Amino acid sequence: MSASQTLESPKKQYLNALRDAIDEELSLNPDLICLGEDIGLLGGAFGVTEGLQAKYGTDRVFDMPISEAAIIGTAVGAALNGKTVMAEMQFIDFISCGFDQIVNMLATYHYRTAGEVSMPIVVRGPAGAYGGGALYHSQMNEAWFCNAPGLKVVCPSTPADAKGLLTASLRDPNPVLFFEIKELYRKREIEEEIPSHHIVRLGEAAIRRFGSDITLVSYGQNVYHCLQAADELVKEGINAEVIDIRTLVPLDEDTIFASLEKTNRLIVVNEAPMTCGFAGEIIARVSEKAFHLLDAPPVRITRLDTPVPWAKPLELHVLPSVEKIVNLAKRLVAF
Amino acid sequence: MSASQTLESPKKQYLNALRDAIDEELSLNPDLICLGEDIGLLGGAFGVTEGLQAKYGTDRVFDMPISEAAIIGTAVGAALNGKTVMAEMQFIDFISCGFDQIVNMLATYHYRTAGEVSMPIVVRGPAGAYGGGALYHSQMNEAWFCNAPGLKVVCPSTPADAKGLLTASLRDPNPVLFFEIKELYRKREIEEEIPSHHIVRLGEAAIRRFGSDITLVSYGQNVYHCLQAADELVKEGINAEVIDIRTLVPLDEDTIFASLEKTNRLIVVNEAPMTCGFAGEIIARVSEKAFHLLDAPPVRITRLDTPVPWAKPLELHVLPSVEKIVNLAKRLVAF
Amino acid sequence: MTARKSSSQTTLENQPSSSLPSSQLSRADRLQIFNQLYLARYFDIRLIKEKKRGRLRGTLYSSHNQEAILVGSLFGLKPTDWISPIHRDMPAFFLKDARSGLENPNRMGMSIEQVCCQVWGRVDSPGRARDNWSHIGSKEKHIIHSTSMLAGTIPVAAGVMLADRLNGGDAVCLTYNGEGSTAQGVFHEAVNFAAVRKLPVVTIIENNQWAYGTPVSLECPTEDVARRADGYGILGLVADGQDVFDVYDKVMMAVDHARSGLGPSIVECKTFRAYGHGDHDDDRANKYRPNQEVMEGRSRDPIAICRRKLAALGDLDGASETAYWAEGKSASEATNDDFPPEVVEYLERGIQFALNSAVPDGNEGEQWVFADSEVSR
Amino acid sequence: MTARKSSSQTTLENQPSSSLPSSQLSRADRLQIFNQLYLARYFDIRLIKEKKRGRLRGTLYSSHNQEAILVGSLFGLKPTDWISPIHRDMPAFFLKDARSGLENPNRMGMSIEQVCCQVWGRVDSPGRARDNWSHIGSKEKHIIHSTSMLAGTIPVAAGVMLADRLNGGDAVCLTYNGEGSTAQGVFHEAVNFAAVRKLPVVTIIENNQWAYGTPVSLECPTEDVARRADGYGILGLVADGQDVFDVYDKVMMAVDHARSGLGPSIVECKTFRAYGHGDHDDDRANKYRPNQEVMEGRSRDPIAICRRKLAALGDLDGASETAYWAEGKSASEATNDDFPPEVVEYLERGIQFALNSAVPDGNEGEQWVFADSEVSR
Ligand SMILES: Cc1ncc(C[n+]2csc(CCOP(=O)(O)OP(=O)(O)O)c2C)c(N)n1
Ligand SMILES: Cc1ncc(C[n+]2csc(CCOP(=O)(O)OP(=O)(O)O)c2C)c(N)n1
Ligand SMILES: [Mg+2]
Ligand SMILES: [Mg+2]
Repeated sequence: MSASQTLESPKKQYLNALRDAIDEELSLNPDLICLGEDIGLLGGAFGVTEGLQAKYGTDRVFDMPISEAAIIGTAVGAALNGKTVMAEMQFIDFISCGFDQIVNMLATYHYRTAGEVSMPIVVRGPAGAYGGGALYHSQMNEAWFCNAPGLKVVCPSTPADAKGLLTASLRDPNPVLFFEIKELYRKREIEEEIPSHHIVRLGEAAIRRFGSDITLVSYGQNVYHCLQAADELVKEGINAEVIDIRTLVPLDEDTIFASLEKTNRLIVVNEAPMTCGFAGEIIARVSEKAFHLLDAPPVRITRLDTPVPWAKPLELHVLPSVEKIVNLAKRLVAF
Repeated sequence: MSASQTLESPKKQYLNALRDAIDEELSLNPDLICLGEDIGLLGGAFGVTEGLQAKYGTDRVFDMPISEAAIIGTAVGAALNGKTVMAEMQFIDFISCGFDQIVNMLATYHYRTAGEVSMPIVVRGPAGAYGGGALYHSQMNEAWFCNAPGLKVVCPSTPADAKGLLTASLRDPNPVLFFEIKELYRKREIEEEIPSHHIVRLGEAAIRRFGSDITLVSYGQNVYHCLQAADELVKEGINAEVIDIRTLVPLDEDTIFASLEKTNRLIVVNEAPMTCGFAGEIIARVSEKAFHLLDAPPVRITRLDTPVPWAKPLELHVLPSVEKIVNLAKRLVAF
Repeated sequence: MTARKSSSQTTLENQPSSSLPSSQLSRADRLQIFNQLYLARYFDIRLIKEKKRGRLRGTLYSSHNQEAILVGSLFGLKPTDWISPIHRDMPAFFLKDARSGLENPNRMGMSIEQVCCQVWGRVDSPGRARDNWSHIGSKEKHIIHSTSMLAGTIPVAAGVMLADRLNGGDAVCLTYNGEGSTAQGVFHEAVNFAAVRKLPVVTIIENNQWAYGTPVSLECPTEDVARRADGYGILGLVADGQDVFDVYDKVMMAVDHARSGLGPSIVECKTFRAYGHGDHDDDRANKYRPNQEVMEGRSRDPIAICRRKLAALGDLDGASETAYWAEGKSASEATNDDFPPEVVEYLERGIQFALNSAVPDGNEGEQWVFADSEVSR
Repeated sequence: MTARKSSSQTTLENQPSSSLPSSQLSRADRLQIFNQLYLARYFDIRLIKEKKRGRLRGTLYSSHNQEAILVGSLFGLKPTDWISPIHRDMPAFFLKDARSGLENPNRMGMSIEQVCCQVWGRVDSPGRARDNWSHIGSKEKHIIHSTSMLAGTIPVAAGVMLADRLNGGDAVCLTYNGEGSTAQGVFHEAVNFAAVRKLPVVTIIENNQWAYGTPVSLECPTEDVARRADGYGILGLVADGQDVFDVYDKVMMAVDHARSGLGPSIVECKTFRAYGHGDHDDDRANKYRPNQEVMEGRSRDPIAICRRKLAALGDLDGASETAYWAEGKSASEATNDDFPPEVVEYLERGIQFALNSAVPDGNEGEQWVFADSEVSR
């Protein structure tokens, strides 16, 4: 689209879309700095920041010691002193090591200063299972942060959203936890052209497929499971609507409710552990606020309440699958 | 009841009930050790372990540096080498500083060793708001741990349950996060006699009041808000059933469903932030599994999605109250 | 256990030296320092009295006997320097940049009115009474807002300094921590990072021998907590925390070191906690701390030490030397007459302002969870 | 950047001394050590080949060039001692207590079959392939199970040792960590606690100059990472990680120190990472690490150094001295002929066992979240 892309394929992978967003913001916002483990010289474990240190210098893009708490705390301090910060977690799993700084220091800063200090910080990192990453390289731990008021929580499923949501996040005055799906980073099938200066506002869901019989709500890579399930369901004469919420906090409830006006049936799919996960939150909101729209129990398909095990059969066993969605949808429509 | 209590009032405060449980287990289980900040010489910030170091020695009950991660990690190591461990968090709020060790090291140990190693560890600490403790001495952060498979989560609301559940927790081979309600520690109105060797099995709810018009489900100090609301509602001719779940993980769903068979109406009350909190989890389970029992939307009253602010009017504004419960119950019964 | 002596610990009391930063202080400076000690002590004593009188709620973490650390460390800062106080440092909020004039509205510190509104939980507190006690700060005045989580602001200080240097500034940041707090993991992560990047962060350790009910020997394996600096190859100094001029000297050395690009440092100030951990702990503290230790620990009152020093230098004339006598008196013993009237008046004004300030309206409880995204660039 | 030399670093290569622990080793011991180096090297090289051949999935974190650290540190342990290896320490699982005989089913280490089943993700892995790579352990064999979170097992090691002493034991525990991992907060919390309680925890730092793509200079402010020990007033030693006997000596000093109740220690072993961080990083590593540095870093092969030492001591006769020659060869260059046949056979057996072991059944995925409460006392 833009001049800088003439030599490349106009289609972007999810990972490159993320890099473009950071690159563009670095060029537009002189106050933006990027910090994390191995993000400078190496360009990040997955290469999201590749080339950015060379382009913007070690003052703008730099490596931190393996100190997640100090990474977050440093970001907070820099923001307190006028910076916008992108902080990378090498894997989102390691955010647990900086947990206190996120939930108690960062999330609450604006609140406890009665608005004196805002925290334009994006904490981003690769998340999600299905890749054989085992217990500590597969987590979707977004629910913890949804239960820590003051954080926005975002999870893109497409390259365009990766670009657009990261751009919006980097411009948001609030802390944003940005969950990237590493299994999508280089997925060829989802490459797409992205208009330059593309922004996707936080808090707006996307309808990925229109349907009238049942609503499948999801985010991240489970969106693709839902889309595949919808394809299967067509063969059974069932027309599923697929909603990608994209932003968890704040949640676009209206798009979900509007869909339920048509379908009156809801399945929520996500790959986090069930109990107190975000799938349950959606079920709860719908049950509370749109009970009258439901003709059948609203249900969820999540990871079982287990860690993500390593060996493939184990991993697949505990995670949502197209098959599980199809089966449940059929039962639900027959309800 | 027992000889050792002849000189004291036969009634026990919540805090003393906790101490009795630990004391009894220390005397029965030679492998039990207790560690935490200021739990030895001082006997704990609130006095839960008062006298226990003098009685059992510094090998059994000892002070740790202000290092929550090391407290949990040390407990894990001791359990790996044959000990049962009670680890105190001075306030449950500080558990965030040891978060990784809890969710990634402790919670998963049995799972990742395919049952080779069990972790008989109770992590307990004072929790809850309503006391003017502000952001960092008021938290109910149980939801984080409910979304970390492998942890049992317990929250007693009465002295007898404090004793009985803590005893059961200290005998459980699994890690238990034990949320104590500090506002109940010395509350005179709830003192009660407790039979010696009293045990309350984990995973069993208690019906605190029988009723037929609406079910109020809660735990911790919100149980008392529900009971007071029930008293108010009687004046309006509404008979509320009040269920105290006591254990969050594993949850006694049957008692809730059985109540809904009668009442067909549900309000869940807890003081944690709404989004991804345990109130939503109960709503989701009920909606999924007992949809047919509901005559009205299942609803929750939680803390607003805010931290717990300090000044009294602020704190009360964001927390559940008797008034909020009464008003919602009236609307729900009229639904 | 009393404040431990260490070989590297020198007290100015006996060895004045013209090469030390404090030798550059004027008589006016020294008298101001003396006055600030009174200010800090009076603040503490008055709050305890207000609490006893039932006019105040919430826990008090007394800085009694530890005032020299605050006064001595803050006195030599530039207005634009940053600080990060914790629970035992309430006077730091109004003592910061006090040299620019306590009444000067532009000085880079909080007014006593603001601090009192915070203590009393009023809406005119800088944090609108949303969090308690010392959990306030000011971006404008360069004071970092803390949480309760001990040592948690040290990485924030590092980030503030990192940004300051990127912005072309020359500020330093003092962070205050109890000796017990140095056991926190985040202490290590932050000091390590600051050392790697040579960030101008000076970590002041108020070693008052106790962390709540735990003696320092169970918190730290070395005799001097300052030795933690050796693990990072950074400057680690020990000051006599009872001697305001020794604190001033050691902190100024560390500050100069930091400002000139040589990196972070740790300055341990040996002192002794006068009362319980908080006022709720006073009675229990009497049980877990031997009386003898408490007597010894409180025997070197920082006001008395400062007075002797000033007297020796001829700063005080006969009358002013003995006009006020707060030293050695605990909150219950001291009266307003033991303090200079301007000190009493200053705080009085703050308290009256606070008492006239409103309690925040409940609705504010749901405000400011998020900043408004629309107003952002 | 090559393995840095430090003043406190002595290499046995040039200065044999009869007062050192290694001087007590018999010729048989030394030959066994030599053999174990081959074993570790072959394990690594073979796995790389298997991966290239497509028979193996998952990331490999090579211990090539770092084998002397594992062999030298483990050789002198008592069978009942504990260890806590991390990602780059795979051979530690089968080298632990290898002195009791690799074939001895009662030895306090894992069998090669178990280790291979883990590498291949088979159900006969000690963890039934529930977590990957080095995240296995054994309560029975005294090997702590790690998570991915770096430095996270050090407090666990402290707890194991605490319990050991309460149980009347005399074990020590070695924990292994990369130099980058020492920046983690939990490292500090655990070492501090161990130092306060004088727990017999020896923290071995494998300083291979790089933490993934970040050089040690951005992770640690001091020249020697061992200096972190000074912050705790504990023993901090630097060993030449390429010299198995220097590692043995330094670790045995630390182990004796620990066992005799003198407390924890840090033993930094200077080495150099041969390849990329993991095998996925090999290509990129060639870009971020100057070739010159890699050449230098790999120039001191631990097998070669050991061979020279043994030759000097007359342990090797002419034929056996040169029969096998693995040193200096990378995985793609080395062949089975470069290794003693018993080494090749040993691993071959493990691999065959693994290939014949089943992949776990999916249903196991939902098992063992909780232990059965009813079976508890
Ligand atoms: C992370 C964390 N853990 C525990 C506490 C509870 N706590 C508050 S103050 C305190 C003792 C602090 O001792 P020290 O650092 O020596 O400071 P002092 O109170 O003596 O000035 C403790 C344990 C806390 N605030 N934060
Ligand atoms: C807490 C945590 N943060 C980040 C990572 C990701 N990570 C894995 S290995 C590694 C580098 C480790 O370097 P070092 O400790 O020097 O060990 P080496 O790999 O060089 O042996 C990083 C950053 C992790 N595993 N754990
Ligand atoms: Mg202290
Ligand atoms: Mg390394």
